[in-house]
Amino acid sequence: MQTQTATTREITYAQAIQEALDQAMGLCDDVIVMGQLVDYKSGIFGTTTGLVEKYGKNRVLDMPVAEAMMTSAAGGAALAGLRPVVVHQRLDFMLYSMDAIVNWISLWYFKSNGESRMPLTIRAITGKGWGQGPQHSKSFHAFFAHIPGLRVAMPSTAFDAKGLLLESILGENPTFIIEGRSLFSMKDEVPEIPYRVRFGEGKIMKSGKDVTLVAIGTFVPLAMRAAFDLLKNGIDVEVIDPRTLSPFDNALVCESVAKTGRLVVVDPGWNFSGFSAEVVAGVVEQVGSVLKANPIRVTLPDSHTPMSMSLESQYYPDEQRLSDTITKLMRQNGL
Amino acid sequence: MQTQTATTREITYAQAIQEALDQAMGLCDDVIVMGQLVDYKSGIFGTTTGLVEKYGKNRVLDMPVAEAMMTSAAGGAALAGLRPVVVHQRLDFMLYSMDAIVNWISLWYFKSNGESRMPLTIRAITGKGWGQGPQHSKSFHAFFAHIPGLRVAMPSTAFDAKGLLLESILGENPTFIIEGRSLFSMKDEVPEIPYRVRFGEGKIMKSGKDVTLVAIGTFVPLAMRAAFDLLKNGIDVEVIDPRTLSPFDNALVCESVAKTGRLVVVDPGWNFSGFSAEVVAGVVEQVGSVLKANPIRVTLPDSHTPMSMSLESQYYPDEQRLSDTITKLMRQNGL
Amino acid sequence: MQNFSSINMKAGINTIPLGSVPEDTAIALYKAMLRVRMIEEALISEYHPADEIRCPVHFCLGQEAVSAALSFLVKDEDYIFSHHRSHGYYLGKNAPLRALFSELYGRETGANGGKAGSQDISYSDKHFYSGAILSGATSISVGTAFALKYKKLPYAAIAGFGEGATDEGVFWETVNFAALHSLPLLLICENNYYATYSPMSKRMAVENIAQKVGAFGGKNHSVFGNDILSVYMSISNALEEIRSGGGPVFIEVFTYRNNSHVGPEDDSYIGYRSAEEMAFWKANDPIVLIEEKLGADMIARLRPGFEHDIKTEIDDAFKFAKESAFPATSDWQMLNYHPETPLADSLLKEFASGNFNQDQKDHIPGPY
Amino acid sequence: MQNFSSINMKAGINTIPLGSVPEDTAIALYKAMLRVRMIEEALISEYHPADEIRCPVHFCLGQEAVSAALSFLVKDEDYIFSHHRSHGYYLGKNAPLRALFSELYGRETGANGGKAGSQDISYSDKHFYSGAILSGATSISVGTAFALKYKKLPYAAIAGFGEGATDEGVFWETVNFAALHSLPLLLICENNYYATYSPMSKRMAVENIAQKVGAFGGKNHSVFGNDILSVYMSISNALEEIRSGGGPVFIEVFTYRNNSHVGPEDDSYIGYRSAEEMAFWKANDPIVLIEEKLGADMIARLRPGFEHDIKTEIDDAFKFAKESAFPATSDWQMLNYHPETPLADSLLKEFASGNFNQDQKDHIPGPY
Ligand SMILES: Cc1ncc(C[n+]2csc(CCOP(=O)(O)OP(=O)(O)O)c2C)c(N)n1
Ligand SMILES: Cc1ncc(C[n+]2csc(CCOP(=O)(O)OP(=O)(O)O)c2C)c(N)n1
Ligand SMILES: [Mg+2]
Ligand SMILES: [Mg+2]
Repeated sequence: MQTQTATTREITYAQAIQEALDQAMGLCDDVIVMGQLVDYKSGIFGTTTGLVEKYGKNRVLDMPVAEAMMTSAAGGAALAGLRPVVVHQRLDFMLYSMDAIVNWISLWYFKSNGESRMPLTIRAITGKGWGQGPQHSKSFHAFFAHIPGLRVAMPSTAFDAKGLLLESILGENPTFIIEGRSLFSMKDEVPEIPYRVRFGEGKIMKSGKDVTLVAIGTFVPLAMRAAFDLLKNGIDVEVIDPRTLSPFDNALVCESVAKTGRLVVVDPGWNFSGFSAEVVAGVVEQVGSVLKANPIRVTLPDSHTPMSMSLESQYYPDEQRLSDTITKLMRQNGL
Repeated sequence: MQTQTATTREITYAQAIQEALDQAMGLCDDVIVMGQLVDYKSGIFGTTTGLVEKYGKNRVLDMPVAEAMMTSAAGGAALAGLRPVVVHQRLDFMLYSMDAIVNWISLWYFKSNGESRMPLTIRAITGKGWGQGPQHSKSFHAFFAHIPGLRVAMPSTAFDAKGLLLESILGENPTFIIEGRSLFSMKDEVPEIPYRVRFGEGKIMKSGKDVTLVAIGTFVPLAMRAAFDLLKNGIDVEVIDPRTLSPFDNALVCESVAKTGRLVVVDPGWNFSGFSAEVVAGVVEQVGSVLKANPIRVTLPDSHTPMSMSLESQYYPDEQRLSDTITKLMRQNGL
Repeated sequence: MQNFSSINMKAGINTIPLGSVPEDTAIALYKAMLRVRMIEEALISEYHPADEIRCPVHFCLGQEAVSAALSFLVKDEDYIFSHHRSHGYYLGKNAPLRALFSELYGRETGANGGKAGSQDISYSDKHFYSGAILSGATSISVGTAFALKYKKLPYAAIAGFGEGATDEGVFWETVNFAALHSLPLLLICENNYYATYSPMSKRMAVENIAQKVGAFGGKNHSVFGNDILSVYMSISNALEEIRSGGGPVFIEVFTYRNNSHVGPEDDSYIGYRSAEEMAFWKANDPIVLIEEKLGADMIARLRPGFEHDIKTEIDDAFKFAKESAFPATSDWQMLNYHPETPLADSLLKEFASGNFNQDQKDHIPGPY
Repeated sequence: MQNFSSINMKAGINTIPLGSVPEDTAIALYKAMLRVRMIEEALISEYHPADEIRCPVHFCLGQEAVSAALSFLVKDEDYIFSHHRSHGYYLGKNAPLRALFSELYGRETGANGGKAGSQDISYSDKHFYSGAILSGATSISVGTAFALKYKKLPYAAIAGFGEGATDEGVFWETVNFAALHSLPLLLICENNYYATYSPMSKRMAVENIAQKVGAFGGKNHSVFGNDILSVYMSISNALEEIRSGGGPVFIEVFTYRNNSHVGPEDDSYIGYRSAEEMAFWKANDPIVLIEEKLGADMIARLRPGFEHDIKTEIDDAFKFAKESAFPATSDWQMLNYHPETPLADSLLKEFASGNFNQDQKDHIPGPY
């Protein structure tokens, strides 16, 4: 990777998304933004604010509450040369458009024998906290990653949020960006100019030698905190943020596990048949024989999301639970 | 399990399904069948033939081509005491009803705090062969199994098809039965009277000591043929058909792997983030340390389904590929 | 900004005279509206800064009429399915206030033990259900209506939703199916002109929901929704028709949400509604209008007592909620599945399966 | 069994006189219909017992008029989106016959290299696309129409589908959006009364699709679909209106499928259509009707030559298909993703990210 230096400043995850949209629209007239309420001051948690004033109603489209058609329409617009960005205030609302996504958009390129494509980006936000409840907090990254023809990103930092969104909008495949709402106010150093983060390139967020911790999306900050905590107890965790789930940087994870001999996956999705299973399976298929202990998944329980804050706090794993899990894992080998 | 003897005869998978529907409707007036064309002579590949003559138009409902509403309506009917069976000629058509399934039916029991429920059964058929193509051949068992609140069965034999369907219709949870169309003409010994196959109880289809082969749905016959073939070469494969994916009989698989030390999963779904990953992860979490070789997944490639027969024959794994995989696996340990 | 007058062009600001219903009914309706109003206002004032209600709440100030009317017209055996703006419908189904407040506070005594919150609350004993995904509960209601007809029960399924839900295609599948099978379904569309901040004109080519329903074969009426008497009569007639086997009825209720779309905060900084428009509707508030009809004297006589009763009830519900325990940790999986199978146990036998013969050909389908 | 006459009550068996179009146009339309007819018949007879066409095929005998009309009215830059019954639309977009046959035979020279087959075929060079999921392609077409308007191009998006597609809710979302934004979209609904075996009466409360479209704000026309001249004029007018910025038009074309729903076999054993009904439509077959208009003499003069030309073309296409190779094994993953990113390459820089500070508080949302 040839890298450069650039002027950066601290901005939030939400601002980084807004900046990516703004720059993509500035760079390319074919970029349009579609979604309910994208053209109001509140701007989808600040991520679309100011766009309509700059680019007009024809490029920043408030939509009927008709998610199925919206997604199909984005596909049709992409086919004819536009680069639509579809925004869902909650990922859950997207379920109305599953036919468009799975039966059409994901397989368009394939069934046209590579002669036609639909470069579009779907931004979907996963709610968390303040009693979002079961219809406002789901994340189906495991499913979207399962479907051939779709690319799936789950940026955990403002830097990645901007770079992956730009890469997606100006790329050539239908792409999902699953954004964790709990990350929206977190800050990071972000270059001012437009840049890319490539799909399929995971990132070692902290290197370490004792255990490989693959952390996804909203759980990356938590994983990092747990890792630095554990360092105080002499446990040196390597934290990997895959950044994109499809394609997935399995090589990076396998390399790390080959070094550490231990694998923990922390995934903000349900456990059973979830993405964490793929991470585990992808590793053991390749380098299972080097493992010093059985791999562990730390995930949401196999349950829908409860509203009550007392249940929410048990539902979402925290640093403590993660640290304890890793500590126990290390003790297994007598450390 | 207390078992009994009963009069059995050989009938096909399709006939077994038809018989289960007929008997469920006979046993309980609340059972209705909903689906496009369920009341015609052709009867969804024979599985609903004769029902309308016996139970009338009010219980065997031809439906508008409106899958979203159909599924929601089934939920509402179940809520008020009926036990609807929804039939989809292709699983792909069901994608229009994903909101109803995921945002409503799957979480109804949970969000009512267990006070209200929707006992309904969704039968979805996965096409295979004769150029079904990418919109008529998908199977999302990995996804449905991922969703809390749903039960998922993939019967591979006429016996299981009847028993699981009856268990589902007369049970109390929303359940998916994913049927492989390539199984419809296969015969099995099936008891005449109504019986149950419980969810969460896998079946050892052939016991063996060298390698555990977990085979799902349409790939069970293929797995069995490969297993008997390999026996000739001195490789003794244990074939497990989990029969239901949610709940999944992980204990049975782990026990088997504890014995054999080797795991192969053959799954008629896409590889990446698929159900086969869960089988592998579920095993290595528990008994990973006993493995003598890295586990292997044999699945569909990560691609949509091609139409051409020349591509179809490469797309779907066959006995030979499975046997070769297992032979190679055994050789790893010098066998 | 759309001209606000278009909001009620179709129904007009028509009200019907007091004499159309017995006086005590009018008074009872007034009190029921006042109750909803005071409950919502109390919740709004308790929301911040206490921050003990920790879930999204869509209040219904200005939209109390449907709730009040329903509370006198529904039977316990009827079903109500509500959208996210649920409190009015919950109270309209005569479900208990304590369980509502306790649910909002996330306590184990809540209607759903704290699992659901405001936008997903249900109360099964009263056949009340809700949910946040637009049109979702409405589409479910059509199946309940089917079951009621199938079981030959003289009850109705009732779905309450905003005009935004009619943007969803599945809504039209639902109208068609209800009409096709002549199901006992009452569809109440509270048209408050906005979906969140987006006015109808940005979402619909034609603002004629009732006519669309007509084209799909559904009976339909429009009514000025801030006149409680019109709303009451309209729902009363519709339910009578439905219970006597007349098939589904759609009522478009033109009304206005005085509060923000969601939460207790003021969302007027967004500038999606003009001050003029809001003032117009304040002047035509359903409680103001019925008070005008009942007359200042009667109101002066009745209101203090009503307020006292309601306040007492509200205070009790807050106390109950706040004193209730939070739910404890659980076996998560079991919260999602019903563990028993009584019917299957009683009807099905158990057998071991024989040996499947795998040496059979797979089925290759023909042209379809 | 429904009375078959209701099928064309709305349009009537109205035909327009020969003089409405130039004679050579009428003759060309006749030949185009004959071509579709002969192609479909040839495919049907080659299907069994050869069994080399191994995909589900929905033939369109009796429904040739729309195809023929389109083939003279579309521009290369227009887009056509078809449902499962795709051959007519494929030919209507003037895509090559060889690539169609080769696709059906699953060969690498097929329109999609054998990936798609009959119900998913596309031909990008001609902007022709199809797919089997009802209403899916139609909903996509509305976005293409949006793009055409956005780019200020004088072209149309055209979606062809059966009346069954209007059962799907997303269809109505699509009509609404097209009308709301006045998009250059032509919706052609070939109403052949049945979805597979199920007649409209079992699926729709009211059989008035065009009126429903009207209620949603869409311009709409109905036409007797077996009169090629009516169909031609109607599509011609609609496209003219659309190209001049008039917004979407919906045309309901009343017609009939003479063959089975799917495949070459006869599905009449199911008994879903009466012999009487089928006979009625045979007598009003679009080719029969235009032959009557052109007159026996002219037909006797023209038809042999036409048949010869078409047969030659068909024989060539069969030969081409059968002699083409089957596609070879592939890197499956790469068949599903476009590997290059030229635009991103030219516009985006590459940077290494710095160190993220994880010691920040997560965001807890407020009431929404
Ligand atoms: C499928 C879906 N899409 C989007 C949303 C987000 N949303 C919540 S409330 C709302 C507006 C609802 O408007 P309306 O139906 O008119 O009811 P009102 O809030 O006006 O009472 C929207 C779009 C949702 N809940 N469900
Ligand atoms: C979403 C969906 N549901 C069901 C089907 C199965 N199906 C294939 S063709 C067909 C009937 C289509 O009828 P219509 O749209 O009127 O077109 P026609 O076949 O009459 O030309 C159905 C229901 C499908 N393809 N897609
Ligand atoms: Mg509204
Ligand atoms: Mg049709």
